[in-house]
Amino acid sequence: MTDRTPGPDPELALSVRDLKTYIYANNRCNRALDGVSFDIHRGKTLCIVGESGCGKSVTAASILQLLPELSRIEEGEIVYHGAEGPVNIERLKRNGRRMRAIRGKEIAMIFQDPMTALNPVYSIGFQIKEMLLYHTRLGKRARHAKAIDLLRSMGIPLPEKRVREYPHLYSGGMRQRAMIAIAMSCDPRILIADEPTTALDVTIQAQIFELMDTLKREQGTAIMLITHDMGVVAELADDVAVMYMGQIVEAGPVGQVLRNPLHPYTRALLESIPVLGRGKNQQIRAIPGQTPDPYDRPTGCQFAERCRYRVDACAEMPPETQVSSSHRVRCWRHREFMADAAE
Amino acid sequence: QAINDNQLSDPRVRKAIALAIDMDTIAETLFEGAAIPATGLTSDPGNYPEGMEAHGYDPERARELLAEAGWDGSRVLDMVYYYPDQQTADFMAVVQAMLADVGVQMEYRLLEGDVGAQISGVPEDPVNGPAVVDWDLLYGARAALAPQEYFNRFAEGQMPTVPTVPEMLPLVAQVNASADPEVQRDGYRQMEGIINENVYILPLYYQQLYIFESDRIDRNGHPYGNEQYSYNNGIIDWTVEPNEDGEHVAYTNAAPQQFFELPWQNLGIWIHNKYVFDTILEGDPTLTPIGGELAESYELSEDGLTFSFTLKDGLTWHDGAPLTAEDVKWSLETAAQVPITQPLVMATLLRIEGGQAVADGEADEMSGIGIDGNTVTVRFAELDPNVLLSFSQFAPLPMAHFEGVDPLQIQQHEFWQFPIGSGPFKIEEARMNEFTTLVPFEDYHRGVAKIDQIIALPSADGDANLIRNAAANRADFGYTKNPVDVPALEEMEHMNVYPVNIPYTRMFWINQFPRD
Amino acid sequence: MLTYIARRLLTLIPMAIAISFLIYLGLDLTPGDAVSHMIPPDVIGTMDPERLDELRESLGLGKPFLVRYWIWITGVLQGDFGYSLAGGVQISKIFLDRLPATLELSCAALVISTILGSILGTISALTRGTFADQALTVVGMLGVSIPEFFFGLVAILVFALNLGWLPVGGRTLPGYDSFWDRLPHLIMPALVLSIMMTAGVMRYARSSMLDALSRDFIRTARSKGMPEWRVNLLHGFRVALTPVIVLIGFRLPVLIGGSVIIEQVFQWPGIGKEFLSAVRSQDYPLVMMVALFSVMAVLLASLIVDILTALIDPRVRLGD
Amino acid sequence: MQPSEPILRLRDVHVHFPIKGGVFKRTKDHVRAVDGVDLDVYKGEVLGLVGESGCGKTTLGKAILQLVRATGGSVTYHGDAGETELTTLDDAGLFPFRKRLQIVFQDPHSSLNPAYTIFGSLEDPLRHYGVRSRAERRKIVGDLLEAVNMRREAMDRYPHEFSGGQRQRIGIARALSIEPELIVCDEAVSALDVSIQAQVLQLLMDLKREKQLTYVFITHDLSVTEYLCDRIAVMYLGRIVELCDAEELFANTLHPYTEALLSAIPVADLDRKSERIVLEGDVPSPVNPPSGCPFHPRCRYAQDVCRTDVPALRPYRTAAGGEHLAACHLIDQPPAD
Amino acid sequence: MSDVPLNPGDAVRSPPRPRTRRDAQFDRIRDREAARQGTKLRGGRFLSKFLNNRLAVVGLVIFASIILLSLAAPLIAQHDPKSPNLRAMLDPPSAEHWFGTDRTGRDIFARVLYGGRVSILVGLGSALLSALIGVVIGVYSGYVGGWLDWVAMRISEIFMSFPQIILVLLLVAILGQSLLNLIVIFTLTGWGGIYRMARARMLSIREEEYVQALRSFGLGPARIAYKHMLPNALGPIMVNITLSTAAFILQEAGLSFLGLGVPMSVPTWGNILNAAQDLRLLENAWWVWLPVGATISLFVLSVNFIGDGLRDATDPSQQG
Ligand SMILES: Nc1ncnc2c1ncn2[C@@H]1O[C@H](COP(=O)(O)OP(=O)(O)OP(=O)(O)O)[C@@H](O)[C@H]1O
Ligand SMILES: Nc1ncnc2c1ncn2[C@@H]1O[C@H](COP(=O)(O)OP(=O)(O)OP(=O)(O)O)[C@@H](O)[C@H]1O
Ligand SMILES: [Mg+2]
Ligand SMILES: [Mg+2]
Repeated sequence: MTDRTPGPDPELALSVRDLKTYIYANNRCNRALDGVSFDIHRGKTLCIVGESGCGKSVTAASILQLLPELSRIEEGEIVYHGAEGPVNIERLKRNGRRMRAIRGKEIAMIFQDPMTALNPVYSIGFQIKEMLLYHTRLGKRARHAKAIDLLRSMGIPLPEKRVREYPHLYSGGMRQRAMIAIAMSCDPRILIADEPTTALDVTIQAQIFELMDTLKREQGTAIMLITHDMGVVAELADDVAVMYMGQIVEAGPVGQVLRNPLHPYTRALLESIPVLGRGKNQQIRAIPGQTPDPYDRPTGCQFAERCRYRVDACAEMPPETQVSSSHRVRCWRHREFMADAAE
Repeated sequence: QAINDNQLSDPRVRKAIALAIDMDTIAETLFEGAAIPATGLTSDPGNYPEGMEAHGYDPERARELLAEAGWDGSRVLDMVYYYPDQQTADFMAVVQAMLADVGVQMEYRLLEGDVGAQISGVPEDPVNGPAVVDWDLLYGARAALAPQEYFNRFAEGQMPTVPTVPEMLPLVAQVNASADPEVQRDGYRQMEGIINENVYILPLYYQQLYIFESDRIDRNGHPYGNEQYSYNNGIIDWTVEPNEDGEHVAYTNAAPQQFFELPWQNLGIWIHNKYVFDTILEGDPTLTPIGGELAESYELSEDGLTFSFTLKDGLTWHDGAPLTAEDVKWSLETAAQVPITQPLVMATLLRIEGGQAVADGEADEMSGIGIDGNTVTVRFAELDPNVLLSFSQFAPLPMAHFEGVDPLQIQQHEFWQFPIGSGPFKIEEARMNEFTTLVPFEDYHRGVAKIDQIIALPSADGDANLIRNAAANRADFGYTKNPVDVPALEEMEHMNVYPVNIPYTRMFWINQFPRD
Repeated sequence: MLTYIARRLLTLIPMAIAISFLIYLGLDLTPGDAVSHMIPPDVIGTMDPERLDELRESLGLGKPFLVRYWIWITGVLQGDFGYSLAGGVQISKIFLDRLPATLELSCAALVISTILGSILGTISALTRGTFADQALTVVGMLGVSIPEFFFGLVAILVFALNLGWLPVGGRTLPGYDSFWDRLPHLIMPALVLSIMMTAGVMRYARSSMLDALSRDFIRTARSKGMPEWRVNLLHGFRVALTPVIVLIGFRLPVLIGGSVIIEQVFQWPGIGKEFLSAVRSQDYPLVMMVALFSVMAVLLASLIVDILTALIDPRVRLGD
Repeated sequence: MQPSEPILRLRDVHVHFPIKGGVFKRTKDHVRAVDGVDLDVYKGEVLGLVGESGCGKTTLGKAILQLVRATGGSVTYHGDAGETELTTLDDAGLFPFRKRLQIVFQDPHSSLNPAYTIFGSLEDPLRHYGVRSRAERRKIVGDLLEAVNMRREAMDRYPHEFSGGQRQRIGIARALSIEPELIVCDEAVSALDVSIQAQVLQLLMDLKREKQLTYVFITHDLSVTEYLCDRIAVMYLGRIVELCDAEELFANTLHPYTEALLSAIPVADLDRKSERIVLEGDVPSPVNPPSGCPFHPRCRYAQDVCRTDVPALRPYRTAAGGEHLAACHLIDQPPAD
Repeated sequence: MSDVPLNPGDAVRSPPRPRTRRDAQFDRIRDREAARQGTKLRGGRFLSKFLNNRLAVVGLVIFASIILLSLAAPLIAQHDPKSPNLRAMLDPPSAEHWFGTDRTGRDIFARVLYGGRVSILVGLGSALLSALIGVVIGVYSGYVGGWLDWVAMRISEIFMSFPQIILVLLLVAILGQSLLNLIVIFTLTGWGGIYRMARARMLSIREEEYVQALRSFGLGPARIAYKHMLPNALGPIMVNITLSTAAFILQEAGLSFLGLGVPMSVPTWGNILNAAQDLRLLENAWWVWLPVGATISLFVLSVNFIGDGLRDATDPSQQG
């Protein structure tokens, strides 16, 4: 970050600075996150988009330190701004008491695949009440009642009966709603949703998004929504961060980024998808090539070898540049694109 | 010269085999001295003709003989055996090597399945064969109650391996038809000579019987004898050191695993056969009949055809019921119908008047047995040389318990889960395969035994468990014939081992019949 | 549920009949029979073949194969298991005598191995990659690589003979009426028998636990801020338990037949030892019954496994 | 594109899978995966098949190729030699038609045999279809790879060395290897990242033009169908509920399900935020589908008739005068005659 | 999106996390990658994974050495394993007899080497044979189904409804004792497991799309099953072969212990180890049983290690 606008922001819920998380599986080092910075604000939705393997899930996992065992946060800061002041999450012990106090209570998370994210041998109610057990002082009955309430508010019919049922009796959409119920049970300040609808049908996806929207509006929850679907971004995001190979290449309010993309990758991405309603004659333009091997990342701009606008400078890593108070981009040539857009 | 196209019918070849085996060394090393190299079929030198000697070990001569006989070096002899223990396998390996040393190839195998049929099949033509049995050499044994048993196989049409030897036939008849020891001995001498000369059978070694006893037992002067059979070893006088609780408890082995065995088959092999059932006469340690046991007195007529005895007064079974002459008669008649009755005893029973008819199921009672009060008179249709011996081994059973039993299935009778006998000890508790306990029979006609309790565990000789039990002080007395057990027992400080000579010879049967 | 069990039990019958027929046929084709074992070979040679045939006839060995099978199977179906040929003892009595011993030994081993195996396996999985894990892995491997009778013999040598702590074998002695009196007899065979099983359960529990720990719901559980022990035990172990229970369920038949060798080593008067001697003496009615019994045990065990999994895993429903 | 002559004609196709259960493994029930489908596929067109997960798209695709056998109805192939009923042919009889019909699958991970090189995977069908010499097979495979924008050398490498997009292209090459007329693309791009998806879509379009192929394009992504397809069939619970030209479908949606589907799709266009119709509930199970119109439990217009009567797929006249088929009781347009 | 300056004082600073064992491991990996940037991993993933498993490599080395030594027995052993020397009974190990001599003065070293040939033949041979049968049937019937599958499944059910040891004893009783019979027996008892595993693998591979693709070309079922699907099931099959090899070798020893194994005239590991039944030898002549016991255990251990390594290497879900 070069230029930062000073002044505290009461709505700031979480800030991530220059986060580097490496994964050491298979005796190799995968620099899954290589300098990621962003902020999450209360009552706002930050969408993180990017292709498979670009590090979206690792980002989410880093925030709650739910990383795979063979991995480590190398550098950077994850600061959670809670009621009791800021906490440097990356310094907490992974499964220590303080980290656990944040998980679920302050920051909750829902996962991509509702089919596997719930424990099949416990009832839905049990899995909700478990969360209440650790983060509230509610008694047994109260917990049960609260679990039923939560299910009801997620729009699950017959919650009194459903609360005793096991996950396999739930459909995918219902499971994801139960997941959200678990996540929302302690009124967290931040909800991290890692591709919550990828495994679901569009009609069900619409139901889930409706639910999340309500939460954001009614509870002021800060939402970090991970997706790879530009459509979702356009519909739900307040802010968007576009990731590519472990870095955020462009970030800013959704209007600015989608209308006026400054990074060639964002542009290419937007050009490569058919958009509903544009008819049969729309032009789509494929991005040539493929993402580099994560174990063998280029040294310079990660996108360079697939980029139409590549120049020699791209052999070196471009810095993140703040192009407006809220819009930043990581490209050597962003000024040219800004000029283009201005025309 | 070979008498048929099987080279083994050539006495030179058989002799060579005998000469190739260094039995002295084997007995000394592999058997650790627990076997006596054999000279003749019987172990009593009095049965040998003048100058008869063992073949000894002479591989040089063996090779010469084989060369003379034109032995086909490519032939692989097929040796079979039926003892599944390790030592037998070791012995086979040694014999294999020794035979190979003189140029005779041999492979050995353990017989499986119907062993009896595989070793005793007799050719229809007892002279020319072909052989019924499917092997060249058999490592087997002969355990006899009386010496005749060693030779009876040489009777016409009895031998699975040797074409009829005409000169043997009258000799076999001679030893069976006379009760005169001199006449019999003469027959034995001649037969031993013929066999030794022609190597019809190759006696290897005499097995001894080893009585083991712990320091805690005191026989109080009673003798050690052939424990495989019934003899008077004075058990009622034995004492045992008290254990911590002050009880006089002695451990032994050979407890039943599923059922108690009928005492008519193996007369003394199981502890219960010896101590639970009394026999009519009693034998000394060499099994020579010396007096009555159940019988107060007995008498064998001059011609040997009438045998009578009187039972002691007031004899009872362990359950208190009186032991009567009726019981004895019934037992004799039933035993004749039981196929597994000891062969020598069976021979005696069949020679009783009407005995054969009862055995064949043509009659229920033997006409030759008469009862008068406590006196039983047995009349024989033909002379039996072993009457006294048989009666010293024969134990009557309580008839009342066997009402309506099929003699063929007598062993399957419930009685054998908890037998009632007449001996010095009665069964207290019988848990099959776990233990059997015996306690003195308080009404025993010779007084009450001094040992308070005998605990028998279900290990048998040759079973590694015997040694383990002995090492753990759980075997105070018993016997074994297994040479492997002997050194192990001898090594234990608290155990004493007493060898006893018994008529038991291990030998090779050599199949001379042509095989196809 | 009950109808399901009843149905399953019904399906066992044709299976058991088919199997029994095959065994009967197989045994019938083997040379020799019980008679050839009832009489020592030294003696049998001198016996009159006619008498042997009589004996065979009286034991029912002379009838044609199908007739014998028919008599046998109808008897079994009516609850008459027949008699051991050797001693004429009712087979049901033999079972009643032997089964407690076998069950005592195998249950002890099963309990020891289950508890020890799942605890060690879980520890091993939770400390994966560390020295403790590797040590447990190697020890577990050793446990399944050393012949069990070898363990048994060495144990007898050391603990019974050299140290004199435990009896060499057997199950009981006169006057030992309570379980506690007999306990010293049980310790060695049970421990030796459980070594191999423990090692097996341990390795299985480890991989099952690792599998459970790699599942997504573990991450969900962590994301709730629960302490590690709860994540590992309530979520990990609970899920890992299902396959371990299945494994143990399939081990249940060991309760009947799996301890043949150990029973032999320790003179334990169980079914296994009985089976061995029945096989050796070609006592077919007994062999048949033990075989059939153990087959039924396996089939029942698989039923029990199904029921157990249905009980502990809510996803599994017994088909009805 | 105007309908030319049909290449394939499906009439009342049913595919029911038995559900076996119980101790005796008896059939307890049926999954009505495809439950009465009428469909014509015309030469040279791209027919889109959309619908939610489990509605029977894949099954229908496989039923076309006889990879699953229809339990009812007919699938006729219209070739130069006239019409052939495929459902009654055995394996040998099908052999000549296998050459005409091919399929490309969804999952780039399981669509290639990991144990063989690309050549190893592709040569067997060629050999099966009579290319005897290895050199010739190598040449054909090389040409195919080039046709899908890959290098010839790729044929000697193993699948795990390729990215998802490349594998998908290899899958297409394999389908092309025997020069089929019709290719069923079963979610051929669904598993790919958006940036790769476009590559494959373009490849498919190029190939179609070059080789005069016909596609049945199965997907759940309506934006892709709109871009790619000439006609679109919307499936719901084993039935086709709407079928018409692509433009017509988006311009004049007739069926309430299609309507909801269209509105539920998030569109990457900030200027086009339409009202979202959120459907209640889940897709019902095909084991016991609802009575009447299968969609009625989730339909906001549902009326009594919908609960009892199964609506037939009836033609309506489009604004442009074409044909628009829909299965709904409540369409207030006059049906075409 | 506005950025907040982060003053170090703002955040509640907890002390930096203490370094752990893992950290050291990670640093090593990073350093190594930094040192030779760009060099690719050599060899297949499978091989490298297998070779990374230290225990598996150790296992492979032991396995290969024992097999080589056994094969080269005539070159290495200075004595004939079958020739007794009664004057050299139970000699302790010496330069002349490396492992000493047994009760008949045979050289135990030579016996162990030659015995290894038979034992390994029995173990590996039966495992391979049962794998062959199981795979040939399982692969086809798993893919095609139909009556063949039904029949094979029923037969395997019958074989698998016996506790292993009971079935083996039963078959020994039926077939009799010989080297060949033992292999047949083990094969009979072992094929079912491999058959079911191969079948289950086929059932899951059958759903893979490349199989569907091949079907859409009209390729014959045998060709699809054996040529295209089988190679993908080889991993678990190999694991299974190693595990059955280990099991069979142990079983051979167990059967020899019961006196029902390979005839005693043939030296096998089990037959040699059988000497340990003799308490005296167990106590006083350790060389008679320890070397051979160790060899069996070591060999089985090595096979188990290899099996474990294979399992890890072929299991795609395993990371690390
Ligand atoms: N458990 C893990 N073990 C090893 N590598 C991992 C693991 N999880 C993620 N990675 C690696 O980290 C990198 C980033 O992965 P990440 O899961 O964050 O991607 P993503 O953007 O969430 O992708 P997707 O859209 O597929 O979920 C990838 O190179 C991936 O291979
Ligand atoms: N072999 C089969 N046996 C039984 N049921 C099957 C089988 N194949 C598919 N089904 C069922 O048939 C229904 C339709 O399946 P199909 O795969 O055709 O749906 P789809 O529309 O392709 O779904 P998706 O979008 O998830 O691929 C589903 O309910 C499925 O569970
Ligand atoms: Mg992800
Ligand atoms: Mg599908």
